[in-house]
Amino acid sequence: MNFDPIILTLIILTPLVGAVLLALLPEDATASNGSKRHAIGALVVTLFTLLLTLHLPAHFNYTAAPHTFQFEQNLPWITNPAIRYHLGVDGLSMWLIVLAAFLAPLGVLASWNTIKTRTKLFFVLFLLQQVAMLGIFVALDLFLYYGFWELSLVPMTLLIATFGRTENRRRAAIKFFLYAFIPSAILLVGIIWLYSLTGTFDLPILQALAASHHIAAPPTALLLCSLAFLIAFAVKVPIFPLHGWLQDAVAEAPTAAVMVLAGKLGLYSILRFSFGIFPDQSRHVAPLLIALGAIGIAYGALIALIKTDLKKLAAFSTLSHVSFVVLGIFTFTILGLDGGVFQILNESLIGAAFFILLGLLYERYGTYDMRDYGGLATRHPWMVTMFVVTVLAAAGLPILNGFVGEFLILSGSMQSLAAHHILWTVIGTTGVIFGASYLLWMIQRIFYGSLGARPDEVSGWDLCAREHLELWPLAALFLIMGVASPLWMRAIDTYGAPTANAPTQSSVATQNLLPPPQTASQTASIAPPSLSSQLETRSSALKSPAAAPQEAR
Amino acid sequence: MAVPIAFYLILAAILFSIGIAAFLIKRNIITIFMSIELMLNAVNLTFVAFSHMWHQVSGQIFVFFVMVVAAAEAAVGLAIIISLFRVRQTLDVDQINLLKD
Amino acid sequence: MQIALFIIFGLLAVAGALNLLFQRHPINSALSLVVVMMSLAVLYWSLGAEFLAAAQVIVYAGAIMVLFVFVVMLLNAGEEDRTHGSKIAYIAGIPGAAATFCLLSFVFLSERKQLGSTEIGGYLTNAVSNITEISHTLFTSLLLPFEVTSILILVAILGAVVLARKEL
Amino acid sequence: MSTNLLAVLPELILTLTGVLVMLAEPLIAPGRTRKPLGWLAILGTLASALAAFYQLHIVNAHGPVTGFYATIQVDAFSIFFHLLIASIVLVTLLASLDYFEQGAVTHAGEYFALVCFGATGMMFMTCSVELLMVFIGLEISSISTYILSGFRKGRATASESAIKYFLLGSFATAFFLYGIALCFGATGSTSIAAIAAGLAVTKTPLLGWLAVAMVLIGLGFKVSAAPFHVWTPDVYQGAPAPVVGLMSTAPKAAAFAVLLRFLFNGTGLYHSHWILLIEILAVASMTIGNLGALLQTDVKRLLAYSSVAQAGYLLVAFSSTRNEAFGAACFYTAAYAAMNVGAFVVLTQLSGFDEKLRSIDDYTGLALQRPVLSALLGFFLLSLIGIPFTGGFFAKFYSFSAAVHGGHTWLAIVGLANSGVACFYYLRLLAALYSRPLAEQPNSPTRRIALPAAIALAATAAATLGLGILPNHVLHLVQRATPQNLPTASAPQLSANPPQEAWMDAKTR
Amino acid sequence: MNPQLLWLIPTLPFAGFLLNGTLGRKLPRSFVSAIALLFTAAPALIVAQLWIYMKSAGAPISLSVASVPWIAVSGFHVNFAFTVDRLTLIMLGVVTGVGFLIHIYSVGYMALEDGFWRFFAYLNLFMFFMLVLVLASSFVLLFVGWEGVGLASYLLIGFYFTKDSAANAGKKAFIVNRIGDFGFLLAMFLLIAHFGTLSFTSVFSQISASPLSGGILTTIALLLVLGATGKSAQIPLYIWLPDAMEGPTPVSALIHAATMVTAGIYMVARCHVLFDRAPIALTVIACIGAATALLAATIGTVQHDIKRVLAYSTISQLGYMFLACGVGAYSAGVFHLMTHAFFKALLFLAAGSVIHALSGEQDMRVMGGLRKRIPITFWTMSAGVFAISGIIPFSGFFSKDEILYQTFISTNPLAKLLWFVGLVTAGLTSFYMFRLWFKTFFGAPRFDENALTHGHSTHHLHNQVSDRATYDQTAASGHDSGQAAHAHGVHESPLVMTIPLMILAVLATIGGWVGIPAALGGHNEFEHFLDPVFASAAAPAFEAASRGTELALAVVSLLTAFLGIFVAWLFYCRKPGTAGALAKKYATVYSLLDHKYWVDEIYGRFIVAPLLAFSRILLSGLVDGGIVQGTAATLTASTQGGSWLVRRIQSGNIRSYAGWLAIGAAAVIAIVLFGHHGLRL
Repeated sequence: MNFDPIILTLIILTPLVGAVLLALLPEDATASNGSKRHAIGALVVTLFTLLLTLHLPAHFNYTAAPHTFQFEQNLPWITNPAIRYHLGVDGLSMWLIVLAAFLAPLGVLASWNTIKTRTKLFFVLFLLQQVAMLGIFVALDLFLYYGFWELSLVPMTLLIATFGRTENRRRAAIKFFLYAFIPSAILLVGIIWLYSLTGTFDLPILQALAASHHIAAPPTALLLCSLAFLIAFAVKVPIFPLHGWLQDAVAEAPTAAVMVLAGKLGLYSILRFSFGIFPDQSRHVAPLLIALGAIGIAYGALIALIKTDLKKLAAFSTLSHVSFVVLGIFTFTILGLDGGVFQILNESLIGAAFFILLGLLYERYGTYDMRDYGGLATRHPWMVTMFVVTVLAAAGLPILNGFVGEFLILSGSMQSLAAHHILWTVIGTTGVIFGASYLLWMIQRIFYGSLGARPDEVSGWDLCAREHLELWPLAALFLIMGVASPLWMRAIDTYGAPTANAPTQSSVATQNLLPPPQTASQTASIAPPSLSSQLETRSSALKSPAAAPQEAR
Repeated sequence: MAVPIAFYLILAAILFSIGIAAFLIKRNIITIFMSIELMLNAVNLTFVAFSHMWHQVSGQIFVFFVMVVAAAEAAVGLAIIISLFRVRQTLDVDQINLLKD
Repeated sequence: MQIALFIIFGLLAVAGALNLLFQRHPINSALSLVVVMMSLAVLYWSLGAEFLAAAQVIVYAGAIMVLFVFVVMLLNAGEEDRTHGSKIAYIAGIPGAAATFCLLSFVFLSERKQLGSTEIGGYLTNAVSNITEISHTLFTSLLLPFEVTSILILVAILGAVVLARKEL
Repeated sequence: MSTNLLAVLPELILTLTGVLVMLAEPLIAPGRTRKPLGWLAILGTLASALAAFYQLHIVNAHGPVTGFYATIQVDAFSIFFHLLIASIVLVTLLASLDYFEQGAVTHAGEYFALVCFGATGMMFMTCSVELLMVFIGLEISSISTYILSGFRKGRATASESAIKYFLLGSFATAFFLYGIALCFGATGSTSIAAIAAGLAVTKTPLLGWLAVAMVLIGLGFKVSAAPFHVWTPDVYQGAPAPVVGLMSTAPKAAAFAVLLRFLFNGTGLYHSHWILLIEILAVASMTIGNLGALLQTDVKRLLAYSSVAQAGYLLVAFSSTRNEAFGAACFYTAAYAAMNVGAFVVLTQLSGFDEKLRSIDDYTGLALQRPVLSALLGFFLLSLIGIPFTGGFFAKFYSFSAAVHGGHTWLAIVGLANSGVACFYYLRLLAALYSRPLAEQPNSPTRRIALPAAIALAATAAATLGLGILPNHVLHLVQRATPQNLPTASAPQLSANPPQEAWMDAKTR
Repeated sequence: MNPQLLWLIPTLPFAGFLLNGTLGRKLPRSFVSAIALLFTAAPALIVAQLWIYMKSAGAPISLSVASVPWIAVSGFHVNFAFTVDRLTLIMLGVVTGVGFLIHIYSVGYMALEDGFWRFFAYLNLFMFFMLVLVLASSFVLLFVGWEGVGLASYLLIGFYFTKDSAANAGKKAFIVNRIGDFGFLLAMFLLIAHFGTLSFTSVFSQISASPLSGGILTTIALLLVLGATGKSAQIPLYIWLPDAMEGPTPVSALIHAATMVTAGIYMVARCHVLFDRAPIALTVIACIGAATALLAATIGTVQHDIKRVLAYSTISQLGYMFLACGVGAYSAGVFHLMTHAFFKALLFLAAGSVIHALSGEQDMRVMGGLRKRIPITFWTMSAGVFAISGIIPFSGFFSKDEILYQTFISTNPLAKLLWFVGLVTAGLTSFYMFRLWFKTFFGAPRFDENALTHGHSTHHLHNQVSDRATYDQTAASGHDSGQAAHAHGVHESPLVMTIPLMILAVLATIGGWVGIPAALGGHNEFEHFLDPVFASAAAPAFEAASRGTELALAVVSLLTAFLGIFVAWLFYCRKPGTAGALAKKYATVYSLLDHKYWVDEIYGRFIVAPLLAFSRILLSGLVDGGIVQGTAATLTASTQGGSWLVRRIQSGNIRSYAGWLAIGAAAVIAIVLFGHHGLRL
């Protein structure tokens, strides 16, 4: 049986149905240490979702024409406005879907013991968050996408508000929500405006229209609209200096929630929608974003250097890492884009491992203050191993995954010299130094030296089987993705190569210095012919839905 | 000598404005209610004036309905006032401020 | 004659209104309002609305105002205190009222020409009498409002009973 | 063009129901339950809704009809509002069946009768094309709500709520009347179609402008648009919760219906005059409503301010072209009714007749004790925020897209920024529901939700969700509902050409 | 031999790492050491076979193996591809040979340590990365090894992680190296941007083919130099190496003397095509090398810790190699690299043996007279001391002399100055090495025999042992740094340690004979062996020089070395008080040297502290606290202010409400009358 057309629907529906079923499952009142039945249920659901998502890489067509989508499902939903139930996957989103589905069981495991009360509420919200996230990755209708986008805010806000760590949680939740909601309100205006202009929410059509400059609007208006999109996404990423919510939200959110808090949703949206619908405008603002990305890298790392609270450190470390992606994708080079997308995967995995480990520490010792720790390495040899592996991956050690991403991003950044100043690449690269500094310092303060104050009072245990189960897949992936990146890159490249600017060999001195690398012609030749033909079919398809609202007015 | 319609209208406007002012200034709820009646009367005068101007009787009928409505309102309003007085033992509007921010 | 009526009863109405405003005892205010209504009745008559003039006296002055006076008596309302519960009423309200008046007058004065003037008895010269026409309209084209008003009165009665009933 | 009882069938049925209930009330001995009367009222309302459906059937077949010498016009628009009002009343009745049992109100039957009468008034408002009829309908609905808001008589707050509503309401009614008078002065008629025709040829346009302003003031009060919203928080706070649910939606819906007809069908010619006013009212309502709610701790007041803001969002829709404005506004009213009534039904269930739960603190941790109700309240709050897949989202969406289409993008941006502020306070309540309780003992007695209330909740939740997932069905109805002026017998034929909607042509160009 | 087996060379140690890393904790020590040795010996054997294979091929060849894609995006590919040429071969020999010996030594030295398995796992990991570095066929693969050895170094320096100083030293090493890597990375990015590839052959052929030598090449070269200064502990990034002595002594021998720290030199030699086209960068290298050599040597003269003396000597010797590369004498640099690997590994291992004998004592002030007590160590170490001091015929003489000679005849304008610095350094080197020799092995014993019997010593060890004893239940022995629990008095090390010493002593003695210069009757085979690698059109020229000059220079340097020995003998054997007196007399100078020119403090005060302050005050405080959070706070506050205002309206008074209605009504009327046409946007 061919699952291809419905697989995406199944992927979204599975956690949704799971959430509903869990909601109907009564809390186990007899269990003393919190009921496990919801955790087990959530684990089963998430594992099944993961299984379903694996269908995608297994059947992905690597030779499909650029800018096309696979596993598409395109059904009419609402006629006015013309909203379609349009799902699809391409090289950009495929691994992100698998990633999201992969992190979910880990999140369930990470919450196994830490969520003691209201387990039902927690796992239901967790699964809803999962639905929203997967929905964002597969939605190809702007409106549908926006629905999932907004939907993703709610479970997260409730998770923070209900399961936050300190008394500050409500404030943090509201801050998170406002930061995310207000810009996405502007995003909605942008979407509506675009709709009023083109009469369609369909991303492929909009993409084709944009590529052929068929969106008839004054350039300034288009730029403003693109900024409305970009700002909404930038806050979610977050891009410096829009990261005001991150610190509090990371500090409060439970491990499973914080794992999916920052990064991939916003970055994916930038890649998919900002770049897709506003290719020219995105390139126009790229120098600014490159600068912000580079500053964000150094800024996050430098502040992480002085933080003693582990969660705050993690927050700024996250800022630094997502800034790498920002820097990469806005170079509009193949290297930068591919590396950026790859780095989204890395950042999520590394962040997940990092937050799981922090959660383990907190579970044992009840504090996130580094000054309370010290000398734990003798007590938790496995934990320190995992910590060091994670930190090394985060610091971009070669043969671990972080390196591949960062390396490509910075190379891409250097390649796109024409777009910006070399200074930004240099500043971005300093992140390599500062990143290693704060991470190693953190390791030292927690694990090395003599026993700290907390470990003296509380005795902890090394990783248990469940915790091993959480961390080993991640550690293994760090290594596999570090040495076998083409497995992932192959799909990503089908997105990155056509999206990038044709390599201009913009560099300062090389025009006369060298013959162009033999690959330049290869990449340049991918995009044009197929695009134009595609455009024709799109525009003919466009006639009917676009015409209706015009007449209605 | 013919009086311009505008004069009637202005007279109505004066009465209407005095009605507003009375609503604002009076403290006794019943008096305030009376000032509303004054405003309604001003409107009625306007209706009649226009009715005269347009040679249309419907304006006058409107006034008739306003009277009926005013009577109904008066019944209900005074009932409300009575029930309020029973609870609060005052008719001073400045003291009716339990509900506020 | 029209102008004389207008001036005399117009001034009387304004005076009554102002008296309502300045009297501190509700009974006095009520009586001032009766003066206003009576004056208006005359003005209605001068504008050719005899039926309304009569109704004004009977319904308004006779019924409604009596109800008012009755309630004033019932609740034994005395002179009102000069409490200072609201500054806004003076700061915003009175200028608002004044501005409303100015704007209304501005409109009426600027449209004075188009509005025309009264013709004494102009309306009365119509073939059908005022009352006939009113009743005709009332039972044909405005039948529904007339009928629906009964619901209104029903509601009012019901409401008055509900609210004024003692037991709860 | 004569008396056509069919045209007023829903109103007729409701009136009769009200009269029946009123008559039956004294027959039941004091102290006995009044639930049968409630059921009677519910049945009546249902019948009225069915009658509206029947009308829809006729209208579908034969097109819009007028009745009673063109004082009323039955078209998809009025039927839409009839159905809406009937549904609101139905839900309110269902929710308040048990409400008065708790409070030992002996004459609850009068409550049911008043609700029926009020609904009749509102229905008349929506189908009237004659301002006199509108006025009468408005008065019926107003007077019943004045009484209903003071229904818990023993309480100081109840009477205060009633008197405030009554005095200020009458004050605003005077303005509304003045507006009608000026309309009459400008055109010589009080029929909407005739006004439209008359304004085209009037020699005194200033009177027409003034009339628009005065009518807007009066209706602005009814829909509680800032700055005419001042009564809203106080009245909502003092009134019984189910009544608030009713009066924050049904009369508003009716008033918006009148506003739509009056502005677009009656004074469409003066679009350029009232559009700025509408924009200012919209912005003021959104901003003031949201700001007022921001630091509010009393839940009912919070929802009151929120309803002010919602009125603002709804007014945003008015800034567009006629068809879009009608569609968006109607949809908004429906969605708003579903979620707001739902929220108040939950409040009714949670806090009971005594309304012990007042401040947000009282709601803290309620999710543990009343999980279902909390979840529903959370859902309605999310809809009020405008989270996708809820009715509130599409309501805002249509409203703002209408503004964008009408060329008022800035209004949409202001609106959306406002809805950002708004989520702060909705979320505060939502977060409170789901945080740890402040005290150990339950703050809400755990009662089983009675069947009628459960039906009411299910209906509102389903409606909110349905409008969020499949808005099309309502939208279809709404889109056909844009009423046109039908030629009327009494309209003075002052001009050969009917009023051209010139402003609209200018827009579509 | 099948060249495809090349990939086995690095992967075998990696397998060893994985085995020991995952299972080692559960395995007995014999298994652990067996695994480690086996997986180190095997690559050594393969290298030997490879050597034979390439030798037998006659003509100079280079091998490369088919590759596995590592990074593949459109237009840019990096493969796991290895390549071998003669330079690689030498490095392979050194790394696997010396590495294997040190592994053997470690089995004895670390026998009683707790983290025995961990140590060998790390050591194998290091071997893996070092071999990747050497075998790499592209910059980025080289960088993999480059970073990887840094990681291994970090882990091994921090081996005694419960000791704060060790943890600190590890972190410092990694971060300072990262600063260097920063340069390396930027260089690579520039290479990609300009050449589109990072493969050595492709980049170098493009450079060779291009007629220009531009600023961009100089920039790339200088950035690479920054990388090299980090890894090879040169000014300004040498500061980590002395601290790295916190690690176990075999680690110092293998990583921080013989192999890893020479990676910078290897890299410069590997990229000579690039550097040849960037003469400015070469000059910078030469100057850095000379300056580092001198600076480190001066510091080395006053150190008391035996391992620190050796550390500074390492820095100094690495400076020599840099100098050699800087003047274009790559083969001389590599030659010294090789001999240095022999004798410095020997010196460290011997020093380890001394420390072992003294149960962990490292301070030379409490040594002395050990000559008789640990004869094997003494004799083998003597070979190393002579070699490093450049006494003929020990290996160091040939390589060092070659460097000095090449420098002297270089066409670099600074050549003579550089040569002179090198010469002075040579004198200083023989001085401080013989100072070490005399203080350790001659004179009267200054240690306390009783203290040693407890297995404890002075210094930090005491704290550390007691610390660990409190919570380390598995601690069979509370001993570190190689001192054994059975150490009752000073004793010679076991055979497993002395045999590697002896082998290395032989190598340190005769290792230089492969490069006897023509002036001394040799053929300088070493240089010829490497000629095919370093043949380059753009290589810096050398002045034509006669054999006489070469001979004379050799004599001069030899004399300098003897002068150093003489002074050392004078100070520490003849009149042991002289040094102390001099130190008192020139207290300022002594203090400067003793505090290593205050470089650490300067870095701390002027770079690290300002950076942290910048981060704390400006970034965290002002930008994050002030602007980012402040904007949100201001918005919130203004909204709340608005909320307060709106609620003020709601006074509860009906008259006020009516007031609002009235003014609102007036406003509405005014707007309708005067405000035509709504606002548009």
